[in-house]
Amino acid sequence: MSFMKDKGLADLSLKKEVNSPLQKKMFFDILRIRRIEEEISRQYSDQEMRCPVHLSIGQEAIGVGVSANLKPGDYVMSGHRSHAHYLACGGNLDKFIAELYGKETGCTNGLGGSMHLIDKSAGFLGSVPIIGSTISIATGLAFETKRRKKSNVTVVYFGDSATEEGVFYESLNFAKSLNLPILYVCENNEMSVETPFSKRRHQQQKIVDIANSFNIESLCSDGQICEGVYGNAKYLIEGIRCGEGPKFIELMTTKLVEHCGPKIIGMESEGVCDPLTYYKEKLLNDKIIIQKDIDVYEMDIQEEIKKAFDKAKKAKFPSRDKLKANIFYKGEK
Amino acid sequence: MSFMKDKGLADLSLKKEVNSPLQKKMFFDILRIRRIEEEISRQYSDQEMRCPVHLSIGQEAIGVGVSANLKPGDYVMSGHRSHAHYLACGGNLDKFIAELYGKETGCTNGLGGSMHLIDKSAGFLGSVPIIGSTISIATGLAFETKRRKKSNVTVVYFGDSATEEGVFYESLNFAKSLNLPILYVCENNEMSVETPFSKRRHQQQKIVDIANSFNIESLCSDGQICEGVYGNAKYLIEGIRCGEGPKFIELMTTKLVEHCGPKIIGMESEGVCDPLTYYKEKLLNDKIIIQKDIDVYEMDIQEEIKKAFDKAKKAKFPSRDKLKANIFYKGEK
Amino acid sequence: MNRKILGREAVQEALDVSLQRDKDVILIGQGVPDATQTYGTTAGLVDKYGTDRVYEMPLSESAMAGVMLGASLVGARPVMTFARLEFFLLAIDPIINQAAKWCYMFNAQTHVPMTLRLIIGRGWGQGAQHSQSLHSWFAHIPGLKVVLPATPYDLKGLLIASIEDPNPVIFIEHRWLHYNHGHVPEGYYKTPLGIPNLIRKGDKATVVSSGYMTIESIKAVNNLNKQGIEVDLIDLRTLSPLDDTIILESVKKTGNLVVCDHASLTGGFSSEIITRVCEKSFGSLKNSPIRISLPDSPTPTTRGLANYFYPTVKHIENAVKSLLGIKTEDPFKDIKPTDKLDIPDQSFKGPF
Amino acid sequence: MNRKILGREAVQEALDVSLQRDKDVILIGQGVPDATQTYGTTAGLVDKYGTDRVYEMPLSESAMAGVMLGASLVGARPVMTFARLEFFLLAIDPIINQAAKWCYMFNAQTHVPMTLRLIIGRGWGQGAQHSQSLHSWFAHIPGLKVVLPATPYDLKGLLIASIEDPNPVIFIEHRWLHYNHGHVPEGYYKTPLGIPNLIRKGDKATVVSSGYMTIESIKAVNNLNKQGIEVDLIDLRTLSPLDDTIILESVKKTGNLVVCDHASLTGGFSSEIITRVCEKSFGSLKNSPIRISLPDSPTPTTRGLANYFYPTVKHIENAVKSLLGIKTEDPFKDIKPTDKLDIPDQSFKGPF
Ligand SMILES: Cc1ncc(C[n+]2csc(CCOP(=O)(O)OP(=O)(O)O)c2C)c(N)n1
Ligand SMILES: Cc1ncc(C[n+]2csc(CCOP(=O)(O)OP(=O)(O)O)c2C)c(N)n1
Ligand SMILES: [Mg+2]
Ligand SMILES: [Mg+2]
Repeated sequence: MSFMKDKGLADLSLKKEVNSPLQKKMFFDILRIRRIEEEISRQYSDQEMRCPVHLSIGQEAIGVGVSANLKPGDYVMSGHRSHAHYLACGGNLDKFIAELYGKETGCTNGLGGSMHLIDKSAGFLGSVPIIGSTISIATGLAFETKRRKKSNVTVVYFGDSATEEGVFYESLNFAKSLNLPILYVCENNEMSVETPFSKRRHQQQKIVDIANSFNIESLCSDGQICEGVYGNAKYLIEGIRCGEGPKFIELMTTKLVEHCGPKIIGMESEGVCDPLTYYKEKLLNDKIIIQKDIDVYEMDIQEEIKKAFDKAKKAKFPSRDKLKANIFYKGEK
Repeated sequence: MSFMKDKGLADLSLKKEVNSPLQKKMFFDILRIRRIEEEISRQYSDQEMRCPVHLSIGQEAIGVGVSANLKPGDYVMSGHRSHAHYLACGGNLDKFIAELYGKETGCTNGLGGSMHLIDKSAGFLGSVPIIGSTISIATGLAFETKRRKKSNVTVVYFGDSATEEGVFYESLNFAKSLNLPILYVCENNEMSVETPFSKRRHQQQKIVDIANSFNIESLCSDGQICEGVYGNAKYLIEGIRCGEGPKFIELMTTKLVEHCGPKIIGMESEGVCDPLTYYKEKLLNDKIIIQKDIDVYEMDIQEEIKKAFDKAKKAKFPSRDKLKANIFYKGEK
Repeated sequence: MNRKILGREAVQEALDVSLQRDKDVILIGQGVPDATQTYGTTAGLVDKYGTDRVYEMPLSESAMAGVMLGASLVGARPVMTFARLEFFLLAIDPIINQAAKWCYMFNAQTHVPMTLRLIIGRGWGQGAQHSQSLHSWFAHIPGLKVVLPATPYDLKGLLIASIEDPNPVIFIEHRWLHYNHGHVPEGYYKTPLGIPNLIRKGDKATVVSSGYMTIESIKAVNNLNKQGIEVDLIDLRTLSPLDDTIILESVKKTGNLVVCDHASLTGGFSSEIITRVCEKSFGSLKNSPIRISLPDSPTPTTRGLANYFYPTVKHIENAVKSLLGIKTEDPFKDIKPTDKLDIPDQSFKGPF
Repeated sequence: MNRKILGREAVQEALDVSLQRDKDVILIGQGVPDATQTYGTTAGLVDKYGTDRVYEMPLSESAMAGVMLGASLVGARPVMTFARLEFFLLAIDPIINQAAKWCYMFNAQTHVPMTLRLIIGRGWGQGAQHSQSLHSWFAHIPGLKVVLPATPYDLKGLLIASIEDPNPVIFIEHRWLHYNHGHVPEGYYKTPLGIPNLIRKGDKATVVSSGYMTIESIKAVNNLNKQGIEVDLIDLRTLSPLDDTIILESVKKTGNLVVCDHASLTGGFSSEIITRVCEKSFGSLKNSPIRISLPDSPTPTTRGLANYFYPTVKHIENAVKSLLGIKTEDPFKDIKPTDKLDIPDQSFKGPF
């Protein structure tokens, strides 16, 4: 069921400890992101969220497990499939939903859409859909924090296809040469749109090995087991905070949705691990949570989601003068 | 004296056999290239070769050792420092010198200059000065030969700095995924203009390790010992001819000239191995050649060089109508 | 004989015919052989011609453009597809520094017969990074041919001609053209590169247009005709090469010039057209020429703003009328932010 | 008070002053801190400001432009140098797709104060890949400012203003300007972005020029003055933003327009200038406008051809004269292929 075990990859996480408040928090975060995206999927056919959406369903454990290690002041960036990353690090829900509707209350006031999220107060400094672009940009965040002798860490998420872009290697090289405080997180769902990994790389190549060859400490592990993600990320991020320079993690995952659009693909396919079901069963089994807690939380989430959608639908489109308002920045330094 | 020994790198070449005709040929090729470039260096101050020149002095053993394995129909490409590669694979001398003088008899009729050499009859399909560009272009030659089920091999030369360009990694990935018949030759002189290798990469990174992590068989060895280069290249090229796909070799070398321009830097610096002196002493010691052979050959070369320069100087500049003659190709398919 | 098909089908036929006629033609691009079939434009081709003619490629735009350049030097005739023009911007070095110059630099000892299909996005929240129109960039580069088809007929005819051309050709394919119906002959034919097409005739004004704007211009001109205003509508078809004779002659006749271009105003190709008219046919203009273009702004994502970003048929009509001294209103007047103008066709339901 | 220094020294002073005044300013580029000092323009700066202000970088133009974009989002004010514009073409994605759009896409929640110095090569066999002038590309991109200094005074003043600007600025530095002497005040001053400079006054014609062509135009106008022909010479200084008022007024006065641009003819920025004059001040032109530019050809390497590739002072003189009905000869008439016109100055002896 777990990629890691299937592929015999090391699981450092087993050595890490999680406590029950953290376990609950992570579980609820996954659940919340799942329910939010399910609602997007449901409402998308109304044709009012008129922008491409790349849902994170199936991959939520990664953003949640990584984010549980972040502190205020840390930075996050992502790419086209960024909903879970944005929400997991605390990105505002109302602004997110409004953004999908293109409203002035959206996180970029409608200018960006699903593929251009930002919430500076949560440290989420931006996502853009050109594959690979934020890898170098995030490396720049780390460059500047190091230059300013600040202690914050930068996390950048990207898919497996981004590792085919030259900018990935260029960034690894530069980050290592200056020992920048950045964690590169590759979500390897072994798919790029409709093209399986095997058609884009020789079968014996492993992304993690290549990253390792840059002398960057690199792990590959299961992205569906949230605590494993948490533990591995903790290990790496602690190292980064200690000044050990850049780290890389490849997380094997499965997207349970079509590449772009609202369609959810069955969770029951053979061999597929749904991070939500898995974690729920584990925590119930281990008696960390009880079903009632979940039921209460589900209701809270539904309420929160309903409000967010209602507000988004009621909100206005940006006023027409916004069309040319911010082509150039006019603020003072 | 040899990088390889200093660095404890494996020397497969010791297992390869060279015979004396080949040894003589390779020595004479190095000598010839050296004398040609010395003449360029000498005459450059006349200010008639009005183009940048990146001399290969100190690095000649590489092109010569590799080229000794090439057959008619094989392809070669290179970058800004390509004189030795062009000459070693049989590029026409007269056309080369005329090109430096910008004359219509030059190998590109003066349109290109030192950084744009070509001699299709020798299989040398082009060099250009944008770092890294020919890595992907040469990969395309290999792509097409494989697609046509031809058996020829492509060799592409580039410097250590080119391995910092993303296109290098992108090309390795693609070449491996289709198992293309190409040998990537990195001449690592540990310098990029004035910037030492250590300022551009973390000290623990090795180019050869990174190439290896793409599951491309890769060697690192001494580029100053021509027979070693020959042997390693032979091993790799034979593998390629057998359909084993792309291979990579990093050859440690020293440029005994300034980055760009005519200045030759002393051969006597400590720890520097001049591939010409080294090979000459070895072949004299091993009684493969005698001094008289060398003297005769030196005279022949001087004669050849003198003629080439004389012809180049006497030749005309391209006629003015050439300015716009070939912006587009007009030939039939 | 008047077979009508969709733009996307016309592209597919051009590729099919080219693959059929010349075994050196190969296709490559992300998604080209997959189930999405590049919006249907490559439907069935991998099955028909096999995986050594029709290739998927990794997300390595720069290397892959270089690889195709290399392949083209030794016999291949690659047709590369970029699902968005923006992705091609990762491959500028191999095309602008290299492909455009190899024939010249090496004095025609070598040449680069490759075609680059760059698809321009519009609507449904494409936003700033999936909708740029940079044909004026490419027309500024000596050694590149630049083709902007408009009608289904030319999508097919110009694509075949581009593939047959022995030079690097930038073939700009506006996504909305895929949804457009029109007459397309079966089998092989070519639309020669470099010759604009006089689509409608009239003596009141000259409307010069290209690519998707030609589709809008046709509607505008039809509307004008209904109001008794007859104009010349000239579809450029290619920006480079460009024989401007027909434009100069038309302006001599009409004295009025409107140039429509689906690109940012400043530095757009319309100014090249206007300048050529001034240089070569000075005095023929009776009024200031008018440029219709996108604003000098990145593309907003929300339809609330995109509705006011793209010029409409009304803009073109109004431009002609204003040259004729007829009063006009704000062309955006009747457009509401909520209007669903961000789709090419009712069949389009997202998500990309 | 009339201190004269070289262009390269003016650039160095601008960088020095900027580093001094604002600790967020950082420099980066291949060779910026090394012994070559980017042709002297960064002389002494790494010693003065240290290695955490002045950086070398690997041959990773794309990533490094992205890195600097990222750094600029969180406080840095990077000045990146590309020793040739062509090397910047590997970094088109981070600047065109990204930097130019971040302020807009994120609705001014974030912005990108970075300056990109792109150096254009010419002469001594630079050839097709070390000499391209693509400022019209950048002026076509909303969200970028585009600066083309000409005089040493503006090399300094415009560079300081570019670095202080909170937006991405493309600063195009023609290599030959480094060799040019001129008046440059000490210390801090700015040349505001967007305002063209009226360099010479006259009523016979309007010569609009930018960057290195302004240096040639000054010589041409001086020659014309000696022949009793007085013209307005307007140096654009920036292409974007651009306040064209002064151009429109001048053409109203002179009725004659020559636009000089150091770039390929087709799709060059001169056509934007001519078009604006036609649009905004129709009827003010008495004669066809004239564009002086490089031919639509890659740059040949040999001086035997390069001598006929670059327009000369004579071209500009002749253009003005022809507008005034004065007969002129082929401006290349006296130029021989063997002439050594491929250096900016006698001090230049190669090799790059
Ligand atoms: C440079 C670039 N090329 C192509 C695309 C088109 N595209 C969008 S998403 C995608 C696949 C991404 O796959 P991956 O990075 O593995 O992420 P996933 O969708 O699997 O999460 C592609 C090819 C793009 N956005 N950017
Ligand atoms: C893309 C690009 N960036 C920068 C340059 C400028 N440049 C020319 S040669 C060179 C250094 C090359 O070093 P290397 O590849 O190691 O070759 P070497 O000169 O040492 O033989 C640089 C930076 C270039 N030509 N192309
Ligand atoms: Mg994927
Ligand atoms: Mg080197």
